[in-house]
Amino acid sequence: MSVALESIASAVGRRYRALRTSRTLATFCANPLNVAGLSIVTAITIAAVIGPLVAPYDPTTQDLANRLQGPSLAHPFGTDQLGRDMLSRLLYGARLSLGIAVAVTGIRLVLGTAIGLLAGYAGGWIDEALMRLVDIQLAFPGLVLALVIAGILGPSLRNVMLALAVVGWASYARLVRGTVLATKERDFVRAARLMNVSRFRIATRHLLPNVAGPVVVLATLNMGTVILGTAGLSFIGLGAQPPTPEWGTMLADGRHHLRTAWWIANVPGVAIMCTVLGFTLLGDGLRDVLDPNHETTLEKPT
Amino acid sequence: MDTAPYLVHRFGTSLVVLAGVSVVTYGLLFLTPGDPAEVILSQQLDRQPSEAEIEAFRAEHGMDEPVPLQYADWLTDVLRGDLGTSYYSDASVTGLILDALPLTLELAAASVVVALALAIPTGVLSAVHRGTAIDRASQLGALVGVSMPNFWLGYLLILVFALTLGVLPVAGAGSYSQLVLPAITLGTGMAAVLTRLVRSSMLDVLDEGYLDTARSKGLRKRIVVYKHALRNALVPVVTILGVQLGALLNGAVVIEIVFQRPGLGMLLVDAVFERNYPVVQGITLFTAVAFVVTNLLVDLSYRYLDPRVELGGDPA
Amino acid sequence: AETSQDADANGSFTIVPTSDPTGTGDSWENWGGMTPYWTRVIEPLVWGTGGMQPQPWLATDWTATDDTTWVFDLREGVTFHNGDEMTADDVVHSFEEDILTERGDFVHGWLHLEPGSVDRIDDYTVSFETTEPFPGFPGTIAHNMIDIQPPEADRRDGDIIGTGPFTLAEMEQGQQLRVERFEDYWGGAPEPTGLTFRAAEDATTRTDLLVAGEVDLIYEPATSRIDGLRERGDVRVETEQSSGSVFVSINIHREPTHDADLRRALNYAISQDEIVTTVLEDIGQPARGPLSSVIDWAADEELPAYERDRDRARDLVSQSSYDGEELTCLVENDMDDGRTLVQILQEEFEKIGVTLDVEVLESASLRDRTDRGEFHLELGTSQSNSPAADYIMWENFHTMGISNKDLYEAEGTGLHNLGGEVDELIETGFQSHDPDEKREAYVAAQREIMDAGVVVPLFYREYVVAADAELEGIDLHPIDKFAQWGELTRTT
Amino acid sequence: MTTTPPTLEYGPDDAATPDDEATNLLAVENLQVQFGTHDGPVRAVDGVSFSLEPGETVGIVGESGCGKSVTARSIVGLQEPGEVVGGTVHIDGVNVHEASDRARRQLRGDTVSMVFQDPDQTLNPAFDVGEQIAESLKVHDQPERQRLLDYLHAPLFANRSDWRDHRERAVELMDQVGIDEPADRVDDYPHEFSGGMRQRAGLAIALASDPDLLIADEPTTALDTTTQAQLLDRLRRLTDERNMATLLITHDLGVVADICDRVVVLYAGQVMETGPTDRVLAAPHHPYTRALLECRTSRAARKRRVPTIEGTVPERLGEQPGCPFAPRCPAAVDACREGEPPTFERDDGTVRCREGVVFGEPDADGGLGLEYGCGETQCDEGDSSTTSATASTRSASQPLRTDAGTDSLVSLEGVSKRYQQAGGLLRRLLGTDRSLQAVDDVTLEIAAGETLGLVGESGSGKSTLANLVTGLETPTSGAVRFDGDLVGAAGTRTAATLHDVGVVFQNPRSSLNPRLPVAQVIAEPLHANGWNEQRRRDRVSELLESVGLSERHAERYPHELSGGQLQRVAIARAIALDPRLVVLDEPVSALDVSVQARILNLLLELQRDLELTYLLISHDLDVVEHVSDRVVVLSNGEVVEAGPTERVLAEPSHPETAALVEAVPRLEHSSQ
Ligand SMILES: Nc1ncnc2c1ncn2[C@@H]1O[C@H](COP(=O)(O)OP(=O)(O)OP(=O)(O)O)[C@@H](O)[C@H]1O
Ligand SMILES: Nc1ncnc2c1ncn2[C@@H]1O[C@H](COP(=O)(O)OP(=O)(O)OP(=O)(O)O)[C@@H](O)[C@H]1O
Ligand SMILES: [Mg+2]
Ligand SMILES: [Mg+2]
Repeated sequence: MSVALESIASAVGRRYRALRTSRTLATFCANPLNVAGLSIVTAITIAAVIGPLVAPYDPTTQDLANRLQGPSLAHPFGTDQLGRDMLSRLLYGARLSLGIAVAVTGIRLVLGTAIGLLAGYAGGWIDEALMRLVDIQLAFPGLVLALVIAGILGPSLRNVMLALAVVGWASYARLVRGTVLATKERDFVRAARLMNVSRFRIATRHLLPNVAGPVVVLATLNMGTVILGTAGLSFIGLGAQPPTPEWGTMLADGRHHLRTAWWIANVPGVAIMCTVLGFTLLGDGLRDVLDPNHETTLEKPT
Repeated sequence: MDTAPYLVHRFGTSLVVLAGVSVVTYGLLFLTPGDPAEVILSQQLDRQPSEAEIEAFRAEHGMDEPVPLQYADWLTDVLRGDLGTSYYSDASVTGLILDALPLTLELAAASVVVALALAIPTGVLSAVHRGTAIDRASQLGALVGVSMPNFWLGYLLILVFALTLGVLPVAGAGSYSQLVLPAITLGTGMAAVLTRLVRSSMLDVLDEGYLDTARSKGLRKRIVVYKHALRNALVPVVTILGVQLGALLNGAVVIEIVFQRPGLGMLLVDAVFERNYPVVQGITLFTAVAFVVTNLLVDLSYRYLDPRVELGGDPA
Repeated sequence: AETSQDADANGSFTIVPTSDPTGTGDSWENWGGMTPYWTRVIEPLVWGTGGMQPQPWLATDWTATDDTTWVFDLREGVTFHNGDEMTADDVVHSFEEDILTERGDFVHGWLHLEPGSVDRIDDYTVSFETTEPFPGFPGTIAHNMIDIQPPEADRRDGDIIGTGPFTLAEMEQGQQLRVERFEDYWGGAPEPTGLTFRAAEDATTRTDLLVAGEVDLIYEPATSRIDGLRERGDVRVETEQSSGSVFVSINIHREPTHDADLRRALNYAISQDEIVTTVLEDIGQPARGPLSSVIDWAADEELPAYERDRDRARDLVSQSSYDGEELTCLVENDMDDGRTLVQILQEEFEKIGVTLDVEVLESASLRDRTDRGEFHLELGTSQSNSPAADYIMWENFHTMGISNKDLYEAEGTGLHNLGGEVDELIETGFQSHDPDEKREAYVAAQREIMDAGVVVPLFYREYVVAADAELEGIDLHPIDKFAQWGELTRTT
Repeated sequence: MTTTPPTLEYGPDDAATPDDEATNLLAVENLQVQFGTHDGPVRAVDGVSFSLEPGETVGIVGESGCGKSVTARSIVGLQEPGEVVGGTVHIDGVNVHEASDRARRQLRGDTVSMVFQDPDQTLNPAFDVGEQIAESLKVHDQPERQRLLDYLHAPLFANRSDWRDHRERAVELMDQVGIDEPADRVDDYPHEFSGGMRQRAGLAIALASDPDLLIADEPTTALDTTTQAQLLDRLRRLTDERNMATLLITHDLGVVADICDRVVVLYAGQVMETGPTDRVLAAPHHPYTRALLECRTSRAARKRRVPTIEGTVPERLGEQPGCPFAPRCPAAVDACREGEPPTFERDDGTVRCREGVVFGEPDADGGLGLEYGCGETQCDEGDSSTTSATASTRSASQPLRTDAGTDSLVSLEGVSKRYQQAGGLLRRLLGTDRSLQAVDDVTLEIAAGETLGLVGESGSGKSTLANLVTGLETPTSGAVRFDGDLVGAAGTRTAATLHDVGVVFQNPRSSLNPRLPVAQVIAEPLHANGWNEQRRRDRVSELLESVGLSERHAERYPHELSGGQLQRVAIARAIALDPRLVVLDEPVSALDVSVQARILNLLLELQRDLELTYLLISHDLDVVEHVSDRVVVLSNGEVVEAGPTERVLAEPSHPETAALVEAVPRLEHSSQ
């Protein structure tokens, strides 16, 4: 027990020291865009966590007498067509949008990584079969397939998440497999094989960590794509059901007021844009640090 | 490596993928909650069908056969170019797709032109001035493009160019002026991806030794950049263009709605909402096949672009 | 608006209706690449007056010779677009070959006609044998779909031959269609040389098209833009009360909405006035019942007024068997302002302690759900596209109406059907030739329906047409699709 | 930028008179180049001065990272991303860094050409070789008329006949640099060329402008010795024919000895010594030059400790007083560490060392009898000092190991390995299957305790053979036995048999998992064999000590270690389970001479202490000669010669061996 604790403590210490002493942080911070990305993502995450606590109003409470009010002290981002406070809706929406993005990305990542790892490591016909599966998934334009799936299952956030998750895992599988194949032939894996290291341990200890960098980068970039995908599906009418303050739905609803009450559409629009921008910048920054050889192939857009 | 066996291999795998695609497409029908026959029939009849009617319908459409057999029948028709008939009109799905296709193709082509015209100069400029304000600005610009939900961008463009400035039409299809805004909307999103790619691949290339060779010959900077560097940097860009076809189709769905262009995207959305399965299946299959074929062509064009590529290498 | 693109001196106009004039997709609206609505290319025998009464059109007169037989006299000297004269054969052909066969068998129930029941008596007289007494027959066939075409017309080829003031010139699927003036129109050649009908199903897009000067006239601009349009000097905004109304219909055979107290409570929760003056920007009239007050037997004044009274509503809720479960409310995704309205309902119901779960669905899944009766409330519009609005009562509230009969197994089943007395009243109203008797029966039925809170009426629709201020001669009709374009001109 | 140029007592500052510029084709004066990094500017070139006259061949030598390439690139104005912060470069009287873009292009097109280090990198993969040479010719002909569209061959804009003409001349040039059948190869793309041919194509591009000055940056390092010899020969002939001045950059003193008239020794961005090649190699004045010459394995007695220069080339960050070599210099005194060393101008060159003051003229034989080991106090790579320092004081004259045993540990019986060339089922069906005989019927034995050297040209099957011995590959036919037992595939073997073989790969960086700290890397085999935490920790400390690393290194990640240290980690891991055989696949070829020497010393020491048997692969005959008892020469997968090292290398009986031996450039040949 104490040994385990000790080893954890030493691992943490090592990581911390590595972070402090290595150039990683310096490299990351050298580009102001990376720092901007990190700041945006941090801000959004904070908003998602504490948003409901600090939101001035309930996001669904209507006030028809005060509908379509422009930004003011009482309503910094104005009110919508039902007199709801945009700021509060935005804050509640942050949790939702981020939650969807995390969940979808998480499913894609786990599924894709598992498949990619298996394909890359097992090789042979398993690899062949899994890669064809990947090709098949990639053959469908992501949003088109997601639209069909979500459309058939019926509009709801859960179905949107499901549809987006189903269409996005293959990029991970491909990336992981590619990295595994490249890593597998690296001398340190060959050395491990000669040292009687078990297959499982090779996979988890030597292959996975080397795959992690590119995967994290892809996942970070993916967060943005998922948010955009959700917005697109919401626009088509397959997103959140009212009165859920989901950003994409808010933006889609607000488009009718673009000329008369610009804030209803533009506030969630800017929020989506900043979030996607933040994640993309952060992803780029992480790529500089985690994946200096740019092993990450460009993700397929969804 | 010889081209012929590679081609055979590449075609072989493409066929496997297409077969898989067709299975998935056909399987979509079974995603629907409830019995497909009943759902279809109630759409057609506009009321709850009776058991007898459902039975009759099943028999008529071969739905009482085992699923693999149904699939085989469907596939046979598909291979003959017959994607079935719309549930709501007696129009053939193939005909509907072919009618809608030109508008979508037109949009896609125009968007690619917009995207390349924006992405190549910006990406090159950004890479050549790496780390400077120019670089940051164009990177940020590109990212803003890709970070905006494209329907929002579309409406903003309409607001500015059609309503405020009045220089371009609001919506519709047919004339070149009506193509401009949708192409810009769709093109900027893609341009953003391409700019980043051009930039990063230019950066990689700019570090290459052969550019020093070119410079040390006494070549002008312009020639070094636009002949020696860009040519190599474009290889990954072209690869991505194939993949971007998917992005174009994704974008087309939304943008056709925004700009009221009755292309494939709009057809698909309508069909999904109406549960017009033959049309949904037809379009899904068609886009997937188009995607596979395009990427096959892109792969083959590698050889021309990058003589190093040994066909058969995994272009993952 | 600025000068329209194709505004030539001769008077050609571009009009954007609410639905795609080329009728992509749905067979009901698609008639050879054109919808029969809006375009005035094809015409029915009967038309409707502004007061929703049948009006002679291609038929000049009609009489019921017995309970089930109708004899129609045809107008003489009506020329088809191909130059032939319209005779009884064309009417028989249109009904037998097109309307009763190709339009689908649901038409039989709607028109109360079976194939083989239309006969030529002489060149200008036709008889119809209805399956049961049907006094509403002339009003019912005053519908754009029940059109007369010669046998030569082949809609599959897009070869549409009608008798209307405009002939079809050009179609681009999903985009637009052009019609041209028909000089030999029986009612005299129309003013405009041509009309272009453009597709734009999104209200905001329609409004933008008008504001940008790309079109001359649009139906139903986006609600949020109407105020702005009114303020513009170059746009005229006209409103017209429509034959439609918007209400929430309640599934009265499902728990807990089977409880009338709960349904009444819902009625007491809503302020129709507030809805109309706020989110609807004063377009529409607060409703007391399910039928637009332009329909002559619609009971409005006679109905109980459920003024908003939250205390009373809460009392009723606690009296009822409702114990906090979520009620499902369905609404179709392309209903204008549907999402907004349903959220107001949600909020208002919340205030009386009733939770509403909203599902905005596409047409197909909505129908799927209603067919199965798997919902509590549905927000929707009921509108009559012909002067005979009887079927609104029948369809919605009679046990054998389309909405109810599939789910009807025994007393206490169905959807919105109170059954018993209400069924009888509807039947009486339906079969009555006497306007007073008919009105009395229908009013009684409506009162029962409202007493039992089967619906939560919201408002009687008004529709808005916005046009270039220079346009004159806009002739609107309670049935929006009945607008006439023959007198459209441009001043200056 | 804040750097003040060192005060020179004599020096090129005085030499930089206008009339000198007139006679000098190239005059580099006090050149300073810096790179901006996170830790501040790095002074990569720190006051370099030298000059070149027409027809002269000058070599620049120095350890890796000394600033050789940066100097060379700065001469042609390609110092980016570095920045020239001081000094001048004149070519033909033109100041390169102040000239306009146009003038600089003119210079590159006419006067100076450059051949770059890595042939894979030199040629643009997107254009055929002919195009690239022709382009160079075209620039030379019309340096001022460069239209993009013309160069892109845009239809209507390009001058076709002009191009045809240039291509014909390109073929001639290819012929001149020794590419066979140039007319057939002119349309080939670079990837269709072998490394040697690519390097020659690079030379053709450089020669196309008929330059007065050719700069060649390590033109041969990427080539095997035979190819290297051919290229050097060609270079020498061309320089003579064209009366071209050549600046040759290399870390290989043998190459310098081969073709250079004069040599410039660079260390940490500063010129340490210049002078005629013969004199500098025979009688080096500067301690650094002497150290460089000493640590060549060919100078040391077989199996004896090689003198080493401890420490590494310092990154020159900020102001550091004193001679940059002082921390590694055995002769350094306090003054060296504090003040700038003076530069002495001699008739035949310069020396930048205080030693001139102390010793005056060094002995002509260059041997000062000094020990270039690491002194306790001077060591830079301090942790490795303990063992190496004690080793070096202890050693030098006595052999490091006892004689080899005679019982065979590994035996290969008629072993062949055939590779199926890429392709799957489909290709096999199509009958386009091709296979490659990587190892062909090899029979050999490795006796316990001996070191078997495996040499051969690139691609001759050395690595494949090693993989067969370790079990990473299984033979297509024949049997590999270890201690009499058949060796199966790595996955199928028992832990016990896997223990007996340790492997050290060529590239230390790629053989260590970058995500694991050193201690865990070394503990990996122990873990795999179920050792517990405590035992593992003890063993790791023990191993670290035996390879000369300290506990401090245990927690570091591979990227925080130098190349030499990484290879020590790899060796520690290989011996973790007390193997009997260690397979060393090019264990030092990625390393600098001085580091190489240290690793070889370590290997010899370990062999003696642990009674190891080595299978050593190297393309460097000097290394093989130094450490192995017996040599096996492979050619196209076959053993063409085998025998005791001295005999095989001294009197090769097979032409292949002879060619290999012949091709090694040696100081001794020319200095004798
Ligand atoms: N792009 C760069 N960025 C930062 N520092 C650099 C860069 N290029 C070179 N340097 C620094 O300049 C110094 C000299 O490098 P240079 O390439 O000239 O060495 P070299 O003598 O040619 O070595 P090698 O034999 O390995 O080629 C190195 O210490 C390196 O740190
Ligand atoms: N996995 C493999 N598949 C196919 N061919 C291979 C494989 N590994 C090696 N070869 C081929 O076998 C031959 C011998 O390769 P090997 O790596 O043993 O050469 P080497 O002597 O070690 O060369 P070098 O000095 O360049 O390392 C080469 O022609 C190589 O292309
Ligand atoms: Mg170098
Ligand atoms: Mg090898």
